Amino acid sequence: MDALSLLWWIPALPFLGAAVNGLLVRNGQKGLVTFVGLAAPGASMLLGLTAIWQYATGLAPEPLRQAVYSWTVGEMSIDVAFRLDPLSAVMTFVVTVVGFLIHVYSVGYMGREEGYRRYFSFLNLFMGAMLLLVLGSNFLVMFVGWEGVGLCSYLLIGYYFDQEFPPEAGKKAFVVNRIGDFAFLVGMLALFASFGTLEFGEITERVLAAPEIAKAPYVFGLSLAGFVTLCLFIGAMGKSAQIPLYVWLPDAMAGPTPVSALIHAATMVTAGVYMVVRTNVLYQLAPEISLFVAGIGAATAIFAATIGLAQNDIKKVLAYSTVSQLGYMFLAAGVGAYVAAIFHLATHAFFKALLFLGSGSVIHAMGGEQDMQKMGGLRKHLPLTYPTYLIATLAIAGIPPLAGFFSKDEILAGAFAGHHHLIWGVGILTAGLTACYMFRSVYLTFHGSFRGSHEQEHHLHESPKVMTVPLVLLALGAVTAGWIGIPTGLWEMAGFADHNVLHHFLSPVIATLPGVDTGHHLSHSTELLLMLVSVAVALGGWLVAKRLWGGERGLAADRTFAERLPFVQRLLANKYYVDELYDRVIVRPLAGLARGCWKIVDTLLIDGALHVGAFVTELTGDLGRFSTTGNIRNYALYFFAGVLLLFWWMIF
Amino acid sequence: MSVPISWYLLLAAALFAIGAIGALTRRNGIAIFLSIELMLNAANLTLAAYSRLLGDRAGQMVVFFVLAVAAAEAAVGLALFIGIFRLRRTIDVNRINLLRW
Amino acid sequence: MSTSFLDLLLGDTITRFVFFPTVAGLPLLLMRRAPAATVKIYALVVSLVELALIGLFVVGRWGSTGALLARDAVLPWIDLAPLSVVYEVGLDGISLPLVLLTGLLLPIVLLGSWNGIDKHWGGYAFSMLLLTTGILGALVALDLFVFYVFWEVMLIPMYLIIGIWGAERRIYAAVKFFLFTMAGSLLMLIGILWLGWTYGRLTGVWSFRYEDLLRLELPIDQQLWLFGAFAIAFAIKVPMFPVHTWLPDAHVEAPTGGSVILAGILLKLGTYGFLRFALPLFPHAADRLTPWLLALALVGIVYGALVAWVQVDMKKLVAYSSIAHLGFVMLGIMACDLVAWQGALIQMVNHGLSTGALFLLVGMLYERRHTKKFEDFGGLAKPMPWFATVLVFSTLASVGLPALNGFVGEFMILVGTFKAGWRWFAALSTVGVVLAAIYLLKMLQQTIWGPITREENESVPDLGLREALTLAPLCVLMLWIGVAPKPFLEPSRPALAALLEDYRSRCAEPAPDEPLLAPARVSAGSPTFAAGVVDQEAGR
Amino acid sequence: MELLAFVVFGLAALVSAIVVVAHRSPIHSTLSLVVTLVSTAALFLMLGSPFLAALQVLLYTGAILVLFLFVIMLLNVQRERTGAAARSPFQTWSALIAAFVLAGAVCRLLWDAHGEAVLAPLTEDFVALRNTASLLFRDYLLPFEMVGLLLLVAVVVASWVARRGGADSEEESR
Amino acid sequence: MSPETLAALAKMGLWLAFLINVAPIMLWVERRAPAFMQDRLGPNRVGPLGFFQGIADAAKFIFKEDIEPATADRGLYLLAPVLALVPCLTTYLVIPFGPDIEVAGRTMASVVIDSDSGIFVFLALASLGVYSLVLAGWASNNKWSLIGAIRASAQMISYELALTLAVVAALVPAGSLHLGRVVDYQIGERLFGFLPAWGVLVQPIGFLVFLVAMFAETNRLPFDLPEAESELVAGYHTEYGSIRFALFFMGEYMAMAVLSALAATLYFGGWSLPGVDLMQLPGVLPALVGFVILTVKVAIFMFLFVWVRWTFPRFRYDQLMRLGWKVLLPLALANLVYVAALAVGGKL
Repeated sequence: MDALSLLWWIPALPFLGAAVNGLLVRNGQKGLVTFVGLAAPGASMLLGLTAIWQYATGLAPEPLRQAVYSWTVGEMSIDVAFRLDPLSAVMTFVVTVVGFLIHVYSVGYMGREEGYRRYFSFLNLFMGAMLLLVLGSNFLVMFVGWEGVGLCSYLLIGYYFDQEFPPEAGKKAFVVNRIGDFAFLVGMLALFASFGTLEFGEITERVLAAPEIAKAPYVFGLSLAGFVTLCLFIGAMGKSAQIPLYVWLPDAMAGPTPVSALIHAATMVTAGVYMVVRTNVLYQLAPEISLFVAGIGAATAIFAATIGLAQNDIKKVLAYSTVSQLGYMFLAAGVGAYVAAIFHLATHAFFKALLFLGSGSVIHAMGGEQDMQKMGGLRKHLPLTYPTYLIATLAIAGIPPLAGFFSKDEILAGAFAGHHHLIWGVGILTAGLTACYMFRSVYLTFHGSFRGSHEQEHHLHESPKVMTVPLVLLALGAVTAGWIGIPTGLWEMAGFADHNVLHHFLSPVIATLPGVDTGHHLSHSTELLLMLVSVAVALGGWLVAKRLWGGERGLAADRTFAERLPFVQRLLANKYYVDELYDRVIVRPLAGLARGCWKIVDTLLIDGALHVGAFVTELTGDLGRFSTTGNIRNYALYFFAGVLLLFWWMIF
Repeated sequence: MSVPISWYLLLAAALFAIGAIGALTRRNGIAIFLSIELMLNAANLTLAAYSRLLGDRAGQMVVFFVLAVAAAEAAVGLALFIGIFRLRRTIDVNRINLLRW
Repeated sequence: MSTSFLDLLLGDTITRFVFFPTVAGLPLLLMRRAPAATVKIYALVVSLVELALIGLFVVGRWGSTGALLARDAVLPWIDLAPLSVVYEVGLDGISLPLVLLTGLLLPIVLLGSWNGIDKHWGGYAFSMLLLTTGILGALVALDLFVFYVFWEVMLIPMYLIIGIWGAERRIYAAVKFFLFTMAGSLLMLIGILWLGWTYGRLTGVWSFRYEDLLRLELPIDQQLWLFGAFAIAFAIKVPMFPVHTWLPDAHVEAPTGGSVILAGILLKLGTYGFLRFALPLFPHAADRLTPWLLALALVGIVYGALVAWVQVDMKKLVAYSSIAHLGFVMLGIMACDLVAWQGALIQMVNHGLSTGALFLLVGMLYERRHTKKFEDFGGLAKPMPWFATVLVFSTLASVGLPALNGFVGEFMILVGTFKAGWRWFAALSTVGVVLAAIYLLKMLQQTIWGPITREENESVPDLGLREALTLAPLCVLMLWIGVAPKPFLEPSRPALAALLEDYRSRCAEPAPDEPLLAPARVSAGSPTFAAGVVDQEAGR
Repeated sequence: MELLAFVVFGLAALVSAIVVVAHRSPIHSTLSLVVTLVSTAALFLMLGSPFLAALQVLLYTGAILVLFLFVIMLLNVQRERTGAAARSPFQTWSALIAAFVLAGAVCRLLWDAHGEAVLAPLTEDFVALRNTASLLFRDYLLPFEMVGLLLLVAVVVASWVARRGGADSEEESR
Repeated sequence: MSPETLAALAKMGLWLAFLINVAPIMLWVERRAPAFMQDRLGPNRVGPLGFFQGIADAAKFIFKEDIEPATADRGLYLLAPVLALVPCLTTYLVIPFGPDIEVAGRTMASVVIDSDSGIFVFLALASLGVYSLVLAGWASNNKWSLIGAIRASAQMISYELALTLAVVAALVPAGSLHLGRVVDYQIGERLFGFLPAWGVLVQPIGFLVFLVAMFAETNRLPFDLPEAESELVAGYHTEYGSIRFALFFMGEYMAMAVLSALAATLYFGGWSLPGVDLMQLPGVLPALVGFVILTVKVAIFMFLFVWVRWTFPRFRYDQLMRLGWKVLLPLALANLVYVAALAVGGKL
């Protein structure tokens, strides 16, 4: 099978599945729905894995581009084309594998839902759009996927549409994403206007051939590359939930938990990182924007981590953790550690998906309860969920040799190597916080004694196989995913050949520009030291968490904290009041402006002017009306006077 | 003794003025109508006189048509008065100001 | 052998499909006592035949010639020397998409009005058919006088449709619509007469033919005045920012079918007018005023979106969204770039499809619930899943979601505008994209999502077969254009390219001090109706 | 002789015209108008137009004014009321002034134009009814027919307007 | 006095002598004839066969007390009876009563006004007849009178149309408005070679219309709605008595006589008799004999009036109007068309 020529089927299959489930299958046919809903992404996954294998083993030209058809004509000729290169291969791998597992998990998790068919239709649609995003050969196809995943996110967050909040959250997600998309669009426009193409390959080639074009001043004192990357990064901010556009992601937890796992943790939200890496050649030409990216990433990472510390909703904790980890990835991309960013993206996909699915399992067991204050001691009841969740927590906390350790360490090393010490500092602090709040969730959920109602306790049970098997598989991933990127330094110190597979695999997509310093050259000792520091911090975080929440302590620490520092606690629990701030500063003034436009400009000024005109006309008519006395004799007199005038005029 | 033509014309002008006064001052609809007939008649007289003066019977033709039109006008006008009277029980034009602003 | 109008009417011509609806619709006026079903079916059959006529005509000539698809034989109409008005119609790549859209929407509108119109169905259908004639005529007119006549013909049936079959404040809305449009079109009439007169002064014979008038080279001040006259007429129709207030009222009061036609096609006549007449006839003035018109378009985009956001009436929201969308079209047209023009043209069609579908959906909801206020809805996705699906689909198309039609137009317009050097306008107008999401999602939020707050909404029936049939072609087209717009863009490209080339070359030369008559240029004299194309004689 | 006739009929016409306008009773006004018209008919006769004279009597006095009388009696129109409310001095005075101005101006003009000019004697040709007839039915045939049509229309309209009952009149009376 | 004036006076004298006597004679006839019809005696005391009854009645009228209603419009009240005589004392002027005669070397027409517009004048003056009725009814200030007056005016205007149209048709064969020419035509022409071309033979429909309209114009039964005694007491002359009533009375009979004369002139050869050539007679005799012949014809008509009066019942008002507008007028028009067609076709 030549999977490479079937490249376009990878995104097409899930679309097909979505269409079949959405339009042809009827609600009652649950088996059929399950079959279609799993077969489509499954086939897509098999196809994708085959293609990646064939590509990686050198069976394909590199990078591979497959044009399906021409989208538009004339001066703006854009193809609907797909591209398989190391970057998209990694992404495809992550998306299809994690995606398929979550599909399987969903069969169990969503089994009793009324909108089962709708759910799978949307989920397949998401898979298609996400694959379109990662496989697209140009910005346009990418943008189609970009918006497509946004749409699916909207639809899936609002899956429980008959409640007040979920659709509202979906709307918020879509709108906030749109704000980013607007910048993305402008960036695309600028690119197209400058290069006449939107193909990644061509743009990279041209920039490499003539970097001065990209460096030429454009607007606002920014170079072209600066402007474009800024715009694109704003787009990424929206999609990947960075400050200041992160606000939608916590709300997005209103969707079903598998959706949170797939879309709002593993795949979609990382699209921004993917895009930044995809356009790394431009970022490299715009160091000031790169620094900005790193700064935003770092700020988001620590900011979200602090919030995560004070959340009681298990999914909210994970959501802020996601935001924080995404910040990490941008931090990496900003400091030029693109491979590290992708590395972390991949590992994060596994352990974060696992965390979410685990929390889903918990919620499933709790009968829909998400508040950790009502949990505790669940490890007895959930024998499979607990270890997997724990593994994921260890992974995210950066405990070696789990996946998170390697990727996180590479990021911190990259930051340190780029002499961004402040950023490194923030990163390391965040790592500690991450370990802390993640273990807090573990302790609150699985340890101690149960704090919920008796009824809930009575119903506690482990999830069915269809849910636990994906958990196990993902746990496997969370453990091993990091091993593909064991740092070169470690290999060398151990005296082995460099087996940093990921690094080698991805290096073709990381442009090397003359005159741009990409030297992440740390001495092995420094590298090792940094590793130890980060492990120490992670362990520290764990210990703190254990001291505060471990064992039977339960919520005591939270209460103490709230008593001691009520202000800080409120601030964190209310997420620094950012939503309220946006509401007051942006939404309400804008709505006021809109209402003003409507009531004042439209109704009062324009229509008012109109009505004044009409009134003047009417008034004139009204005044003139009094000449029509209805009395014939008056008319006769007017007539006669007219005759006299005429007479006068004719004679004299 | 022959009569100067201007006498006829002056007589017609006088009749016309009288008719005009009547048409403008009377309140009774029918009286107004009568005054209008008077004015028409005055015009007829002028036409006939000029016809005579110019030796051209075209003027007489016009008088003929004026008469015919006057007949039509009287028919329609009186019918209107009957209609208005049915409606308002009066033909005092001061009180049939149906089209009053 | 000279061709008569009757020959044109009966032959395989443009004239035939322009006049067929009205002629075939005349019996509707006589069917006062006929059963309602008979009247409806007859009207529907007429509209389908009309669609077939247009389709066959276009298919028969598809791609056969470069720029011009077809042109009917020219007939003398008013011949009072030195005044000479000819009846001349032709179809090219610019008018083609809109003609097809008109043909498509007509049966949809009639089908969509099946139960919504409860009085004088025959009269309603006839108004629609007459309106169709007006629209098609204005789209294919190649003589400005003929154009003006058709332009006015559009006005009256629409006035009646709003005024007779509208909602509570229909008279106000109808009069407002009428006065606005009339005010503009009178200015245009003066402009047309001036052009004809100037032509007469230069050659001795008045002419209103498009080809002839394109040869006029006017001094800049005259151009500015005339462009102003045309631009105001068209801007009111579009409608552009300060003269848009008739639109929400008209839409809110108009019956569903009226809204669909109004938004779907009527508004496009304004943008079409800019593209076809205002720009090519007065290139220097257009060039000079471009920034201002772009600014107005931009204001329209943002303003329409903002105001749409705070509406409490579903239909009014869609109406204001039209202002924003048409703002994009205007942006593309004034950008004077081929991509932008292509985008503008396809965006006209897109807007016709998606907004048409939205109005139909609002109408269906109104038929069921007799209200259009958001506060009366909520949670409708539960009782009406298919309705919700189509509504979401149409809304997303309207939002400009990629892979649906709205994106194609918006993207091309933005690219063209940016490329043509109007970066800030392009960049700022993307704000409209954001706002579109805000207000349209608000609409979804308040109608189909959320818990059901009113008891009546618990058991609202879902879409019926007829309604599904009405919406299906629109949805199919929305997806098709979004996924593969190329076949829809291709036919109009040569025409637009020729028009643009002519426009640019004329702008490059300075405007003369006195009116001049340029020699008839082979390619530029009539850019879209290039020489070498044989008149399509009435088929006999 | 002619002068005498003119003075007699002219005075009769004038005096009766004044009565027409001045008398409060419409019946008397109408009857005065009969006198005026008959006098004018006599003047027509003197102006060499027996045809017009006969027509004037036949049509005007014989038909039109009888119609007036009929209507006056049918509606039982009484004398005009004289009350302060009914008076409108402005209308009256302006009418009087306007009429006098008009009459004065016209008289002045006519006098200036014709003065004491005396007519040529009547010719047989001018008076002959046959010539009048041929003029009417040849040169003026079309207007003649049009007037016929007008009268027909007038009759139809009049009978429609004055008819009793109809749906419209009920509507109006509401 | 000029000879013309003298001749005119003579002719008028002849007519007046006739007309003055019509009323008393008819007074007698109106009593004797119905009596005969009803097989009773009637007045038979005053003179032979009661022949002087008319004179007695006349005397009675003259000497009766003159009563005026207190609320009457006095001027008009007095004027009305006088006006009643005006049409009949003027219209006869245009009716010819004989051929042109030679007197003292002058040719003289046997008609008082020898005008081209003869019939025109007749119609014009006859149309004034309605005024007396209307004024009488109005001036009496009595509702019976008023209603009578209203009826009279409507009726007379309505029937005048039919009458005039019939007259116009009757004039067509002669091609002249001059009644003398009409008579000349009836003498000179022959129908089918032997019948006199009398109007009644040429256009019987026209005559019928004329006859009916004549009855209506004179307010005679069956069209005496203005004075319908069973409904309106005595209609427009309810308030009139003595000499004033006599004037109405006379006016009515004189009008009958004059209209009869016109009917005879238009439809029955006027003063002529078939086969009798009056021109053979010397001097003024042709005129006198012609007058006698005319008188005889008038007398026959007058008897017809009486005959009809006692034969037919009265019409209802709406029937009257319907007859006038929907029957007579179309008939008259049809007749006119028919005659015109004949004339155009050269058959006359």
